[in-house]
Formats: sequence, C-alpha cells, structure tokens
Amino acid sequence: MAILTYIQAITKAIQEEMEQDEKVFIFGQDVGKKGGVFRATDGLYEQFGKNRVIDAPLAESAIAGVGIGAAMYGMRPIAEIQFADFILPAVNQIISEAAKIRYRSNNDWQCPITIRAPFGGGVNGALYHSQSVEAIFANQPGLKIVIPSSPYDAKGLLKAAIRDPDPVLFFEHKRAYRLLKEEVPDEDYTIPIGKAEVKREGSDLTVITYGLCVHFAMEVAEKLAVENIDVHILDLRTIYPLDKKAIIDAAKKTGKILLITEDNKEGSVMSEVAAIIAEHCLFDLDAPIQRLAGPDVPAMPYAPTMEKYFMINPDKIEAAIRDLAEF
Amino acid sequence: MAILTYIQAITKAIQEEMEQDEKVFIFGQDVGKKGGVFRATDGLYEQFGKNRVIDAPLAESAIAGVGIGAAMYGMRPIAEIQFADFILPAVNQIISEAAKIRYRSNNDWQCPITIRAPFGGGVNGALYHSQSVEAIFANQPGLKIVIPSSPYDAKGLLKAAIRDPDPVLFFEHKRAYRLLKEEVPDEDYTIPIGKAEVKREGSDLTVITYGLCVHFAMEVAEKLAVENIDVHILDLRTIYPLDKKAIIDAAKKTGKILLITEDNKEGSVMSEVAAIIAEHCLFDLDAPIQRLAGPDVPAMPYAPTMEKYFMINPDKIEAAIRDLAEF
Amino acid sequence: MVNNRHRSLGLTDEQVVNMYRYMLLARKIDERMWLLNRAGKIPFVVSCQGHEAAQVGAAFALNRDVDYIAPYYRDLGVVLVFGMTAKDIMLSGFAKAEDPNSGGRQMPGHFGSKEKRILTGSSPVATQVPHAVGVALAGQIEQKEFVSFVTLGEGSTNQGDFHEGLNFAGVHKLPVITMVENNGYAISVPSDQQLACERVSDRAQGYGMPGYTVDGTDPLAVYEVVKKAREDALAGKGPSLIEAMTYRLTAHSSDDDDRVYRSQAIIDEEKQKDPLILFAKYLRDSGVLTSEHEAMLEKEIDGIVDEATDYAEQAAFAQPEDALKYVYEEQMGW
Amino acid sequence: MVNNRHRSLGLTDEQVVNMYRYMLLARKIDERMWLLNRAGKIPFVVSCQGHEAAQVGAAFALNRDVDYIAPYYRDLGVVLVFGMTAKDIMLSGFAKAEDPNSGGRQMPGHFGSKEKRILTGSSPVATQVPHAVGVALAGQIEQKEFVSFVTLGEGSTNQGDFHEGLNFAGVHKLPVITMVENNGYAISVPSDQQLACERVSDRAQGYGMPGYTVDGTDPLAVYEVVKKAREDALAGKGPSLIEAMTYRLTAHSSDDDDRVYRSQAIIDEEKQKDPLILFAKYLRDSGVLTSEHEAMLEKEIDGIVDEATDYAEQAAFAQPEDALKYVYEEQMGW
Ligand SMILES: Cc1ncc(C[n+]2csc(CCOP(=O)(O)OP(=O)(O)O)c2C)c(N)n1
Ligand SMILES: Cc1ncc(C[n+]2csc(CCOP(=O)(O)OP(=O)(O)O)c2C)c(N)n1
Ligand SMILES: [Mg+2]
Ligand SMILES: [Mg+2]
Repeated sequence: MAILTYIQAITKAIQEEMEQDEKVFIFGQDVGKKGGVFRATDGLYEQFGKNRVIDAPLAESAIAGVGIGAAMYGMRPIAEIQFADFILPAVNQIISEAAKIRYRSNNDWQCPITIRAPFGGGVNGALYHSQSVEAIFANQPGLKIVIPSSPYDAKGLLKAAIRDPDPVLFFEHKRAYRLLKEEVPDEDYTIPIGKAEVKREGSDLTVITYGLCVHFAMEVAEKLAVENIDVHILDLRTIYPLDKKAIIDAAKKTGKILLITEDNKEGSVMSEVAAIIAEHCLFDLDAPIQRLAGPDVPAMPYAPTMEKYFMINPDKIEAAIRDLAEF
Repeated sequence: MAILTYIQAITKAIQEEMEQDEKVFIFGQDVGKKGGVFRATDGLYEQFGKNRVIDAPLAESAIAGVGIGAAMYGMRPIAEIQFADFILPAVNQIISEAAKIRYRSNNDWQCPITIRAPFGGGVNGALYHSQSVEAIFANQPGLKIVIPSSPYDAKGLLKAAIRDPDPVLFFEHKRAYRLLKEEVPDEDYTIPIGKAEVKREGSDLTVITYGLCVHFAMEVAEKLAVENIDVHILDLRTIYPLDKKAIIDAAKKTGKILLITEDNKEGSVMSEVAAIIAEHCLFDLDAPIQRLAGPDVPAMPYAPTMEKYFMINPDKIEAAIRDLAEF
Repeated sequence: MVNNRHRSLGLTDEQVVNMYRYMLLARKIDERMWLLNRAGKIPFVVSCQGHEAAQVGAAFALNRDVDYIAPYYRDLGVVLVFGMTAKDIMLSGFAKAEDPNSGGRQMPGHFGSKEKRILTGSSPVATQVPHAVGVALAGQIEQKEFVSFVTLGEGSTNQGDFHEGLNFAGVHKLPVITMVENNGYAISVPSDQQLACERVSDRAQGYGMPGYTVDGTDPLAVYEVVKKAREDALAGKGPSLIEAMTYRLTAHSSDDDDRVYRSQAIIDEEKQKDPLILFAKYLRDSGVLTSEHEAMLEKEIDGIVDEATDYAEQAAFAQPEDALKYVYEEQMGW
Repeated sequence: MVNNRHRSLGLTDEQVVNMYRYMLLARKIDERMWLLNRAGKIPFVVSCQGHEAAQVGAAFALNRDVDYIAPYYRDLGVVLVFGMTAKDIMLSGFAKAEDPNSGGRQMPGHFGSKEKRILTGSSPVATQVPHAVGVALAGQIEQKEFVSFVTLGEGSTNQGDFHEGLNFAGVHKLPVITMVENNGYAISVPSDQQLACERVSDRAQGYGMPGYTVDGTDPLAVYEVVKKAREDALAGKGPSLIEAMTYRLTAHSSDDDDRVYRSQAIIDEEKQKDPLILFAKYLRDSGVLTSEHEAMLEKEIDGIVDEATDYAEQAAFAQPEDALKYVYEEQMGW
C-alpha cells in the first residue's frame, strides 16, 4: 500500500484499467506528451503510446461525440474534459446522445463511456475554472454522476465507472488533487456506483455532502466531537441517481439535517436530497432542513476576497453545525 | 378584447413589441416565410420584412451566440429555438455567456436577449420533441426562466421578457399552443417576471405547478370543489429564480403540499420548491411534501401507450390530490 | 443504345436491377407511409422521396458485412440495403413494440440496429457525425478493416458537430465517408440562406480531405464516388466528403406545408428530376430492364408493402409500463 | 536603405513608431506580469509575447472610434491600441476592484469595456465569434458604418462556434473580420495534431469569404490585409478570415511548462522571430527610429509600467460581499 494523492489515485486507476483491458483508451486535450494540464495522465503516453493516449483537437463536442461512437462500437473510452466548465459545448452530445442511447434503441445499443473533468474552486481559477456543473446533468436519466471525496474512493470509483455499461460523468475536485492524500491499496478494487457511504456515525445531527466538502465536514466533526456534538456524515459518492435509501436512513438517524454543496444553492443537487427527505422523513425531523451552499451568483470571482466569500470552508461548516445543534 | 389561443397571444406579444421598439427583432429557423414550424411568427415576415424577421442557419449555438452579440450591442433580440430539445447545442452560449455577461464585466455590459422555445409532450413528439429542459438551466444565476400557463400570461410575460434587461429563457408548452384559449386584452400590459400567482384560493391543500399542468390542476380543483376538497393553486410563472415568498405563503396556507411537473422527478424544478418549503415551513406541514412528475426515464416514447404513461394528466392529478387530502 | 455505364463501373446487370429494386421499395414504402398518415393511421412521416438514388447508390458501394453506417432520417434507401425490411420500417411507422429500431419509442426515420451495424440515431441533427468518427477511431485502434459512413442534410452541415467531427477525422486520417444529401432546403430555408459556401464540398479543404459534388439523382455516379472514397479510406488515405445533389420531392415532413415557401412551378420542375424515373429510363435504354420485369417488380413490391403494412397495423404496442425499461443496464436495481 | 514599405501603405513615420511603441508597451507589461507571477504576487499570466506585431498591426487598421472588437486572452496589443492603459491591465493582473475589465472578477486576459467597444470575454474559447457576428448583424439592421473584429487561436478554430459563427456571417454578408493568431500550438498540441487543414485560411472557402495567411511577425503586412478586409466589409462585400502566423515565445501560461512538449532548440529558434526585434530593425533600417528615440521609448514605457504596477499593487480588493453584486440589473429585488 502506498500513500497517494487524489490525483495519483486517478492516474493509477486509469493505468490499471488500461493494462488489464485493451478496450480502454484515454483521449482529450493535452493528455499525451504533456500528461494533462493537471498531470492526471502523467506517464500514460510513454507507457501506452499514441494509439491509446490521444491528444484530441480543441473541440469538446467532438471529444464527447467521438467517445460515444467508440463506446457504441464496444470500446471503453475515457474522455478527459480539461475543466468541468468546458464540458458545456458537449452538453448536447452528453444529454441527447450518451444518456439516451440505450433507451432509444430499446436496449440494442449501449454507451459505456466515462467522461472525467476537474471541477470546483478555491484555486484562483475565477469564473471559468471553478464551477460546479453537476446540477446541469443531475436530472438526466441514463447518466450516472460520480464525485469521489478521497483518494481511496477516487481509485475505486473511477475503475467502477470505466467498467460500467452506461455513461458516467466523473467529476474530480481540483483542489482535492494535491490536498488529499491517504493509503490506497495497490490491488484492484472497485466501489459500487449508486451507493452512498456513511463516513462517520453520529447521533446529534446529519451532514450529507460530497466531494471536497466531505473532507471539511470530517475535520469539523472531529473538532466538535470533543464538545460532545456528535455528527453523522453521509458522503453521497454518486450524486445522480441518488441513493435514496441511504439518504432516508441518514436523515432518520438524527432528525437534524445539514446539506452541504459548493455549488450555488438554488437548484443544486442538494435540492433533490432535501426533497427526498421532505417526502420520506417528514415526521422524523426535529429541525428544518438546512442547506449550506455557494451564493446564487454566476460563478466565483478571481479576487481572493470574493473567492473566499464564495467557497465553503471548515469555518462556515462549523458555524452551520453549531446553529443546527442548538436548534 | 379577443379570444386568443396561447400561440396567438405569443405572436401578438412579439408583434406589438416589434411595432413599438425598433430594437426588437426575431430570428431562428424557419421564422421567415414559413412563419415558424408552429406558426408563432405568422405574418411577421410580411409585416416587418427580412431585416427584422430573419431565417437563421441550422445552428443553435450561433442562434444564441449571435443573439447575445446583438443584445450586447443594444438590440432586443428574440431568438426562436425550434424545439426546446434543440436548445442543447446552445447551452454553452446560454450558461457560459448570456448568464455571466453582466456579472463578469462588473455591470459594464448587459445581455437583454429572450430565447423562446416550445417544450413539453403529449403531441406524439417522441423523445426529442417532447422534453422539459428547464431544470438544466434552473441553477444558473444570471438567467431567468419563464413558463406561462395561459394565453393571458403568455402575452404579458413575453412582453416583460423582451423588455427585461437580462437574458430570459421563455418556454412555451407546445400542447398548450392550440389547446388553451381565452380573452386577451388588446392593450399593452406586462406581467412581472419573478412573481408567482395564486390561481385559486383554497384551504385543504396546496398545489404548486407551472405550464400546462396549471390548466389541468385548475380543472381538477373545480371538479373536487363539489366534494368539498378545497385546493389552493400556485402557478410559479417564473421557475428560476423562484418566488420564495409566494411558495412559503402557499405552503403555510394549507400545510399539505403537492408539487407537479411534467419533467422527470429527480432533479426537477420541484426539488428546489420542496427544499424551500422544507427549510422554511417545516412546522407548518401536516403531510410529507408530495411530488407528481414524469418517471425517471430519458424522455417520453413515441408509442401512444408509453407516451400516455409518461404524461401528467387530470386523472393522475386527481388521484394525487385525493391521496393527499385523505392523509 | 446508350453507353453502358454500369458495366464500366464493374456492376452487373443483376446488380443494377437490384439497385432499382431497392429504390422502388424505398419509394413505395414511403408513399404508403404518406397514405397512412393522411388516413390518420400514423402520426408522422419524413420522406426519402427524391433521395433514393443517392442512398442506394452509396449503400451499394459499401460493404454490408463490415462497414458501419450512421444514417439520418431520410435514409430509408440506405437502411433497406443494409438489411432493414419493409416490415421493420412499417413497425416503426406504427410505433409498435416489435419495431427493431426502437421498440416504438422513436419516430419513424430514427434508425438503428446493432446487428446490422446501423448506429442508433436521434433527432438533433449532425450529432451522428462524431459518432461515425468514433467508430472509425475504434477501428483504427483495433486495426480493423472497415469504413464508417455517415449522412446528413446540407442545412445540418452548419452545426458545430459537423465541423468538429470532420476535423477530428481529418487529423487522425480516419476511414470515414461523410455524404451530404443536398436537397436545397432545410425545411423552408433555401440553401443560399443556409450555406455561405457555393457547394458543401467546398468545406472539405478545411478538413484536409477531398470534397466531391455528385449528381444525386444518378445512383451510378454516387456509387462511383463512394466506392473511390471507400478504397481511399481503406488505403489509409483518410476521410472524404461527398455532396450528393438531390431534390426533396415532398414537403419536409407530414407536419410541413411546402406551398407556403416554394412555388408550384419549382415543385413541378423538381418532379422532373425524380431519380426513379431517370434510373428506370437508363435501365430500359441499356436493355437491362424490360417492361415485364418492371411490372413484376412493381407487383412484388406492392405485395411486400401490403403485407408489411398489415402486419404492422395488427402488431401490438408496447405496454405502458415498458416506458420504464432500459434506462440503464437492467438488474442494476435502478 | 530598404524599400520604405510603411509609406506605400499610407502610414506616416510617426504612425509606425507609434505602432512600435504599442508593441513595446504590450511586451513590457507582459514581462512584468511574469516577474510578478514568479515572485508570487499575482496568481496567473497568459502572454501576448510573439503576437504583438499581429495584434498592433491589425488594431491600427481598425477605426478605434466606431469598430467593435472581441479579443481573446492574448490580445494585450489589441486592447492597448483600443485604449486600455497599463494601469487598467495591472489592476486586472492584481485582481483589484478598480480593474475596468471585470472589477477583479476575471483572470487577466479577459478583456472588456463597453465605452471602448471591447466586448466582455470569457474563458471557453471561440464563444466570442458568434458575438462579433451578432454585433455586426445589429449594425446591419441599424445601417451603421462599422466593422466587428474578432480573434482567436488556431486550435480554437476547431470549435463549433467558429464554424457556426463564420457561416452566419457569410450568409448575411456581415462586416466581420476574423483574425486567427496561429502560433502553432494549442497548449501542448502542435497544429498538425489539431488542424486537419494545411492553413486555417483554407477554411474560408467553406464560409464563402476570402481567406488570407499573413506573416504575423510583421505589423505592416497584417495592417495591410486587415485594412483591405475592413474596406471590403464596409463596401458590403462581407466578412474575411485572416490567419496571422505568429510564435508563442512563452509557455502557454504561467501554469504551463512547455519544455515537456517542445525542445529547447525549437524554443530558441522561435525566439529569432521575435516581432519586437524584427520591427525595431525595420524601423532603424528605414531611418525612422534612432537609437536615442528607442532608448527614450524604453525608458518612458518602463516608467509607465512601474507606475501602473505600484498603483495596482496598492489598490484595494473588492469587498467580500461584492461577490453578490450584479447578477441581474440591480434594484430588481433579487
Ligand atoms: C439541432 C436541431 N435543430 C433543429 C432541428 C429541426 N429540424 C429537423 S430537420 C431540419 C432541417 C434539416 O435540413 P437539412 O439538413 O438540409 O436536411 P433535409 O431535411 O433537407 O434532408 C430541422 C431544422 C433538429 N432536428 N435538430
Ligand atoms: C472550450 C474550452 N476548452 C478548453 C479550454 C482550455 N484551453 C485554454 S487555451 C487552450 C488552447 C488554445 O489554443 P489556441 O486556440 O491555439 O490559442 P493559443 O493559446 O495558442 O493562442 C485550451 C485548450 C478552454 N479555454 N475552452
Ligand atoms: Mg436539405
Ligand atoms: Mg495556438
């Protein structure tokens, strides 16, 4: 077992899958010699050659569309979109095509593509290198959307995504890339898509979140534990379709719910989580369902003052937990 | 006052705005000689000529993008997207550009474009001529999304959208086009964007919905009134950003809430409505928040059996209301 | 007697009669669809009428055992050659559960069959272009010998996906043949309001590939150029762009009324270019098709279309709850 | 003495020295940005180095009082000519509240000023192309006399928006000048892996407009072709596509390390094509620029850049809550 960063775990997952299945290949902008702008494909060009590690022209709709074609043929393409913000030119291919191929062909064709993209802020990325775009896709049956919160999960979930028979959007928090490190097994393992994970058992209140915020929430929970505030934490892992049962169980566990996302508040994935709870656990609730989210502005600004104001951080989480605990 | 259909009210709104403001022009596929595939621009080419009623090449991203450029210049473009399903190639222009122009320029530039598109099912349109796409855009600050539920509203809201200083997506239910008719004043009037409307006062339970479903809900409410089930109905009118106060008031009014959308259930606009209620009205609720929506499948099929199974209709609404009333 | 063009292309008499047979089959299925639509039996038709020569000529130049095709909604002629039957098409027209394209989920004209290597198609135009490129890329990675063939209308070449797809194919020298069926209209918009270039084939240079404009009312001319493109593709010379000039002999679809935007004179003029009439004349003139044979063919095909129609009309719709199936691979518990 | 090219283009000695001055200003601001970045004072730089001749030459051919421009992130030279000051640019580099482009909201290189008719730009490449077309369409509707000028990199011409935008401009014969600054790389990807065509200007034909490839290290050559394109546009002859061949003398941005994908030999070779050196030589050779004048210019500009840097460094950031402003027109209650 080695200590890997979040991004190293991703590289490892791709490398292992490419070694064991020759149908797997990766393509996207600058994934070849450069090894990706974040270096997620570091070393892969050297190991697998230009036939399986392919620099694509600067055209995201083609990256998605060509990947979809290859997936229909029977390959297991991994398409890298350089920043999640730049997935938007590919929305038509993803929603009209990838999501609907199995359904529209009455199960005749399938589309096992994995589309990876770094998302999230806190890296001086300004409006167009910081966005959380998951909510745009989180109401499209046929798609699955996965967001790992740790290096261990990143490896296991990405391998599961590549092997999944349906299209998976795989969003990686770019600030987690080098911030998060932990022991990651060398062996092959996968983590099931569609299942949330209880990251911490607790009895006072429940935090439901995903991505980098899981890390912050865990930190805060440890800190508050000494004050006898006992926080239950659920990591969604797959944010579409949601693991309803896990959400309902987590909500019932404590009756006080805090939902956290780095995305804007209105219309985020957390709206659906709240709706599920309001539909299934109303009489188990002891407090209104709280949401901690980015402000409803188009995207986070560049200036450090305003970026910080936008971002979720441990202080904001702590304050929200304290408020709810006192309710 | 004349009796107008929903689509005639739309044509009227465009015509009046073009008459009174020469900055207004309309463009899109087949809007010229043909008058639009649904005939929403019927007669406008003859009245205003090819300089202001412009057939655009078959390229939605250009339709949005060219419109955005013209709006930045100071025009009031109305872009017609032939079917809402075909707005997807334009998502990048709408979300990365239109929504963010004011914000990213620190209020220097503005983008007063109106993008109209027919949405919704029940017209044998199959997967790609039936979708509800509003949720894709309903978490993008900077955008406003308007969906009228009647001919009267269609005219007043469209005129407000055209005059609005910010980008507005204006979705028209295509089955409403000829199904709904009512008296529509000849005079100039606008309906404020951002405000929901109480369509019916009631005391037993609250239905919150928008678009064609408002019409069905009203029908059902009248029917159930004779059985002393008294339904309160809120028409959202603007589905992004939501009119929170109106939602909270409507929820508190009866404590039993049914949310209705023709869109898929998971991740729809109704998730946010539920989240708002769960955050602000928890202790006013007498029953779990119910959602009646399309099933979570990619889009509605062509075969009449399956299309009918997908669509919301008065029978489904009646059943849901009865269930909730008995709760 | 006219110069026998088909033999100089290496086509036997039998093959060209077979071509004609497919063109006639496509036409007659299409005409029947309109009748059914006008009788209120099926909600929608979109036609191949006027495009049959381009479609059948092209499909004959492909290898039906290995090549992949990504047809667009008018391509009835192409998919028939690739093995779709009249019954399959009628089942789709009536939206019945047995429709092999989509189980009655999609409108007619949205073809697909994995077994026949017909990529499943959607309505948003031009999305199929990158798909065909992706199939070719997969073939290149796996060093397989096939081409991928994709079609679209001239209006649809204005979509970004056309541009992005062709450039990708050009950079990687992929075996992709793109055929544009240029019928001069995108619904009501004539091509001079649609395309800034004179010919769609003018776009080929921008993608580093040869561009051809060919008479799409002549199946032999189309056959010849597609055959060359296929040979080039397999020889590693990369993709080609072919523009087949056709006429749209009907309204855009059963929802359209073309008299609003084109004059009767133009409609009548275009009817003169009917590829069925032109090719039948060629076959007759070159002594390949006798009038008995022609009558026999007509009769045979009428029978096929009748039978297909009857079968499809009687066939069952999918169950309402079938709408829930196949969102993801089954047994995933979702 | 060399042939005096600028006078035959109608440019005075003063004007060409002024061109050089803008090129030098752009270069020196850019160099300072890198220093500030390496010193940890600003998080990001994206460079104009190597593109200055193309940018300044083009901007001089436009009318700074009426034309609209939609520059991309490298276009420091263009926006300086259009009236941005060193201080404006430094304020943007430091992300300060006074930054006129975005109030410190956007990264440097994301230009915008309504007063100066510089359309506000974003990061996703090529989206500005349809915007420039839209401005030109508005001008055509209102019968105004101006052109709209838009730039992008060669890699970005593979985006659908380039294709869709240029076709729209071509169909409507709009006064749009598109200039592609072809520096041979899109981050790490060289143009032969990016573009299927030989030259970006090969794409012009597909949009019914003339295409020009010009030496982008020579401001006079670029001036000449943009001037012609502008005259054509105003004469109703429609849009033009211009490809200016440049070199990227730095890494893609401060986040990139170009030694991973291009050799030192290539980097050194490209440095020989530095447009600043080449143009200074031309001006000296044609007797327009003396070494005193040059030294004076250098000094003047160093002073400007110093002052701008000091000012911007001291200036205030926006307040945290300012992040909430200007989502919609204010006083809407949202
Ligand atoms: C992205 C998209 N926009 C709009 C439409 C609606 N539409 C269907 S066919 C068509 C015209 C297509 O014209 P062309 O490409 O010339 O093909 P033709 O029908 O003439 O064969 C349009 C606008 C669509 N299907 N997809
Ligand atoms: C839609 C989109 N995809 C990806 C990127 C990331 N990106 C920024 S610049 C760039 C390369 C641009 O190359 P080119 O167009 O040649 O311009 P150059 O930087 O060489 O001037 C890429 C891939 C982006 N900004 N937008
Ligand atoms: Mg056409
Ligand atoms: Mg470049």
